[in-house]
Amino acid sequence: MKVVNHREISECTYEITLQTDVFFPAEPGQFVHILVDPPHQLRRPLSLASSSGGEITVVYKTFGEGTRTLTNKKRGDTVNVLGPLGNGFTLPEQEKVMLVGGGVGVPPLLWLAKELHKDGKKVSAVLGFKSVNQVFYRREMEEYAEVTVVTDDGSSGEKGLVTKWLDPEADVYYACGPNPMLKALEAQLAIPGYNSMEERMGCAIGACFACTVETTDDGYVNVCKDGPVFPKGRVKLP
Amino acid sequence: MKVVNHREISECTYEITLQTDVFFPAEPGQFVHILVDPPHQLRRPLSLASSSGGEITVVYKTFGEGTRTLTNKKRGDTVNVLGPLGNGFTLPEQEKVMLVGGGVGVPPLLWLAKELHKDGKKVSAVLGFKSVNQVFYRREMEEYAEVTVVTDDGSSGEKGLVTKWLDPEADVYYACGPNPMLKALEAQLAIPGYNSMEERMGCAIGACFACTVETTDDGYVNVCKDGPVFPKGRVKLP
Amino acid sequence: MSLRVHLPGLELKNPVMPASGCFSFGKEYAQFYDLDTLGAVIMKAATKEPRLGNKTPRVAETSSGMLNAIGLQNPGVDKIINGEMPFLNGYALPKIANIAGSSPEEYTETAKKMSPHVQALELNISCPNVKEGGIQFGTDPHLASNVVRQVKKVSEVPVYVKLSPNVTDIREMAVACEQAGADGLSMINTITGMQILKERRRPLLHNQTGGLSGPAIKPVAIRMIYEVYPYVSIPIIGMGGIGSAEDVLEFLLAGASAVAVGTANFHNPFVMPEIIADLPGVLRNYGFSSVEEAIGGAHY
Amino acid sequence: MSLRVHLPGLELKNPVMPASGCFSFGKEYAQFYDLDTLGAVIMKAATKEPRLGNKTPRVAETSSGMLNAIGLQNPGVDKIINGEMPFLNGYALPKIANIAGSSPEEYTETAKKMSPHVQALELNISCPNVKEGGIQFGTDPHLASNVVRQVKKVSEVPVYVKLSPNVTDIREMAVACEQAGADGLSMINTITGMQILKERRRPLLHNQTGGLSGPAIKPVAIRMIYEVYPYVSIPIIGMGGIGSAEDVLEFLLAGASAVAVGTANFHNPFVMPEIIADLPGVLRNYGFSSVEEAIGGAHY
Ligand SMILES: Cc1cc2nc3c(=O)[nH]c(=O)nc-3n(C[C@H](O)[C@H](O)[C@H](O)COP(=O)(O)OP(=O)(O)OC[C@H]3O[C@@H](n4cnc5c(N)ncnc54)[C@H](O)[C@@H]3O)c2cc1C
Ligand SMILES: Cc1cc2nc3c(=O)[nH]c(=O)nc-3n(C[C@H](O)[C@H](O)[C@H](O)COP(=O)(O)OP(=O)(O)OC[C@H]3O[C@@H](n4cnc5c(N)ncnc54)[C@H](O)[C@@H]3O)c2cc1C
Ligand SMILES: Cc1cc2nc3c(=O)[nH]c(=O)nc-3n(C[C@H](O)[C@H](O)[C@H](O)COP(=O)(O)O)c2cc1C
Ligand SMILES: Cc1cc2nc3c(=O)[nH]c(=O)nc-3n(C[C@H](O)[C@H](O)[C@H](O)COP(=O)(O)O)c2cc1C
Ligand code: FES
Ligand code: FES
Repeated sequence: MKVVNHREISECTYEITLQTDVFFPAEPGQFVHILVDPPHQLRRPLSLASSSGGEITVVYKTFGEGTRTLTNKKRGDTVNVLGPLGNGFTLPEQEKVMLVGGGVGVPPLLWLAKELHKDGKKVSAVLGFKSVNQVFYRREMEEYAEVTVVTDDGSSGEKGLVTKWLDPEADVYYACGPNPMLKALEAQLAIPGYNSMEERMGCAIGACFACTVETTDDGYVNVCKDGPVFPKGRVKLP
Repeated sequence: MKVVNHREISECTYEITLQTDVFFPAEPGQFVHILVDPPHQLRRPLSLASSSGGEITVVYKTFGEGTRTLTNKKRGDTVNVLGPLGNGFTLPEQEKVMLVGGGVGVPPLLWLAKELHKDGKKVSAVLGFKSVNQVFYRREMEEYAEVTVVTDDGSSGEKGLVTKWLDPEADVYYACGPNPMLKALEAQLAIPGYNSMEERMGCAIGACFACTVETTDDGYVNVCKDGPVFPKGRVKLP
Repeated sequence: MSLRVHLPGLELKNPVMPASGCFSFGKEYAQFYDLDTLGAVIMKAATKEPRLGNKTPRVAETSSGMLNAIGLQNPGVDKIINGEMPFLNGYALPKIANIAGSSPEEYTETAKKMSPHVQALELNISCPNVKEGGIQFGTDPHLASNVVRQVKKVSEVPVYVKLSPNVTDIREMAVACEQAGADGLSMINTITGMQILKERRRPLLHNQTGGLSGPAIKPVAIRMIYEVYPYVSIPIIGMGGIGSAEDVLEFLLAGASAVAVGTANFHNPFVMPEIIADLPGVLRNYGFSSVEEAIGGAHY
Repeated sequence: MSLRVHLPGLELKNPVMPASGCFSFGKEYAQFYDLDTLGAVIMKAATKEPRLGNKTPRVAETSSGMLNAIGLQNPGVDKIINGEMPFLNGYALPKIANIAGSSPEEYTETAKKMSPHVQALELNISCPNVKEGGIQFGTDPHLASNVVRQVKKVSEVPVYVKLSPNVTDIREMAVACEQAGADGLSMINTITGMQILKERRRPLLHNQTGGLSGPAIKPVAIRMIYEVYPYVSIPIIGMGGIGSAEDVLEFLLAGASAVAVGTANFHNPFVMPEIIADLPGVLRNYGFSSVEEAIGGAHY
């Protein structure tokens, strides 16, 4: 896919927009598996931040060498993309929806917020970042949701962890972020919810069993195919 | 070094000009060792086709994967270059000089021709190519030398091998091309000469002994450091 | 240009098949292309009882390669036959079952159940990622001979033995397996490796070590096949880092009669049909008029 | 931030040195930087008599690696001492001599002559590229013990043994060498591999097989060092695919006390000074305050 736009939107966080050459029927919560240049052998799973009008957007953080290599792609270059993959978020029956995102967990929730907003839901969003330099998509999210920004050091918005600033009114939640955050939410919240999970992947289509996670009732499932979104309580968060 | 120019000058043959960021004191016959992108581990040795005014030019053929990767470099990209390496051509005492080049053996001889022309030598050049699509640097060479182009199939200039169209007047020769050509010239010509040799390289500075060639008198020497130019008869051509 | 290869139990229309464990039981890749494009399919390892496999992380990336420590996760031979194979049975292509176990009995039990449903067995005596059930058989010629002999007794179909590269003398292992009655060899399984997570100061994979695969190991696979070829008369299915039709030709020349593609599927899910489409042109470029003509070509 | 490491015979101001055979005797790289930047230097293999080595081609490129079959070309121990070492003696850095041979006697002869001139010997029992003189000692614990014991008798300096990864059980080899008196281990030498030249239908290297080195083999080196570390009390010099200070830290965590850099020098002649300059920052990033603190860190 051709790079349409590629920019740093906050410290070490990049937003890349690609032109889909083919029909690309995706929904919020799904991800793509992106090829990075040699000597990297494995693709990188990244959540879709949006898909519409023949373009997809992904937001990623430069974590290791593969994502650092990806930053070299310039407008007009091509990126090999596999997807859309995995399941999306199941849209709620409930009216008051809380989104909880940590860092690069925010982008898929932005897309979800947009859909929920369209459906007339009341959406609140608690977005956690390390510090003010890392904050992104605040303004974009405010179009669809009541936003609380939380930073570890209080340098922007509230101070502390997202779990301190949750919306007590919500009757369902959607969370995307590091496992400790997902775990803390499960423990703290009595309402139903959905977790979007991360695991290291090989194939990303369910064929290699790299990305297994244990369910509470039915052995192992694959994050890539049976997830990445799981209803709260379905899997044992590692 | 920054790419100043990069173009295909004949079938599968590219000319790349790079800006030397540092003082680059080179002479005809020397080569550079060029890094290609991962997963390629080894550099590629390529002869200098010229070096002047803070720019160097190299002409290469896409032989395998490394050189094919090199073709992706665009103007403004950087290429990691080690050099200048090896010895250069020893300039002749003799007056009538014949240059014999096969394919990508031509570029260093063009530079040599220029130097010889400056010195007022009488230069003839026999340039061998597979066929008319592969011919390059004919016109450039004609500025300094009496040129005979030879193609395997006669589609441009004379037909056959360069060894059929040598200059009987010459009293010294300089050859750059495949080993069978160098061997045939050694066997056929009674005059003194110089061969520029190729061998697979690791370090290109004399430290790994990858590129050894046997001398007729003194054991092994390294093409990268003791060559690539050897006086006729010094080494056993493989 | 004939791509056909005739091997014990297997009439292959082309020599390209997925490597065990990289293709599950076919369903996922069937979304990308018609599986009947392939020469055959080698299924994921089956064991007598279900296995949960190792904890995650199960994969890591290395330079031109990857490490995996899946640990033979599978639903057990019965569920594979009843739950997974019906899908594959909808295709005409030959099926090879990869079987593993912790004891000769486990191997024979699994082989007995599996062999009526497939065209060949691939005996996995080389899985480096489980405490029991694999590599100890693959690094000792006596243990290997014994398990091969026992499986041969119960199998209705030819038995290929998948060798481990983690040995001092691959030739000795290959010859021992042939003498014990193996009908073919698969070479190579992964090389044991490790990556350390510097942040945590411990091995990245939960299993600590994992099997190295991908282009990084291709030269080792080529060397081992080249070493073994002159010493055995049974055919070799070659694997280890294959990602192109040129790679396939290199394996054929080294002595492989067919090849399997593993890691490259993760890189490019279309890689096998692409290789099969490219193969005739590549063979022609190098002067061959069939796959069979190229087999062992570097030995003459 | 202290980069110092104290090893038998070697007081290293930093743990980075060139791997044997990739640096000749130092003269060439001295054009690029002051050799005294390095922790030590490991010289190219020396044998009793001069050796011509193998015919070319001697190197090939692989994905993230290279194959070499130099074949121990060297002018012989006497010429090395008289012709090559005077240049190195102009530097203050510790010198390690890599010695090889076809028989225990050849090893001891070379060791006897060499040891007065260096701070340590590295016994190369793992060169895969010569018919005689190397790898047979490195793949059999009894032969290895014997040659180590004999060299220890004649050497005036500590003896490090360079192990071959081409074995089923690296731990057994390591323990055998320690018991025979080795003062340290070097791990790993190259993995035997091959590339086939499709145009010619034969192995590309004149020697047919060659040793695989470079980033491709790093996971194997890390695994072997990690496996050996808890079983020996002598220090390990780690090598195999190192190209950055992050790689060095990974080797230290696995259990290496110092490291050697080979193939990466060909990629970037400045790589060793760059690594040494980066090392303090990398150690700090991962919470270490000295090199010695990181050694074996992944085991606790
Ligand atoms: C379904 C899914 C969606 C994701 N969405 C996003 C997103 O939108 N934005 C974003 O920045 N990150 C996202 N991640 C995490 C992202 O995949 C990793 O940060 C990235 O793969 C790291 O690659 P690297 O080259 O930077 O790191 P390296 O350390 O070089 O990667 C080495 C290997 O480990 C894998 N790996 C390392 N960390 C992770 C991780 N946390 N999850 C999965 N694989 C990992 C890599 O894919 C690669 O195979 C997602 C992960 C999953 C599973
Ligand atoms: C001193 C010297 C000067 C040279 N000058 C030129 C030149 O000006 N223009 C030009 O087109 N070619 C030149 N060559 C040959 C050029 O180096 C090879 O064509 C090139 O390295 C092939 O790389 P590849 O990636 O295309 O092939 P691959 O097959 O992918 O290369 C694999 C490995 O083999 C090496 N290799 C393959 N063929 C050769 C060869 N003929 N000589 C040396 N190494 C080889 C590569 O460097 C690499 O290490 C020269 C060679 C030498 C030794
Ligand atoms: C994720 C993964 C799972 C594997 N599972 C198995 C297995 O179940 N049985 C087996 O015999 N080999 C297994 N292998 C080894 C491959 O079949 C193959 O031998 C090896 O990966 C080398 O080929 P490649 O480099 O093309 O991947 C597995 C490899 C990978 C990468
Ligand atoms: C060109 C070359 C020559 C080598 N020569 C020797 C040698 O003479 N003695 C030796 O013990 N090891 C030799 N080796 C092995 C290296 O010292 C080292 O163990 C190996 O290459 C792994 O490290 P690397 O991946 O950093 O290259 C050689 C390696 C290469 C690439
Ligand atoms: S990544 Fe292969 S099964 Fe999920
Ligand atoms: S390439 Fe290393 S000595 Fe010539």
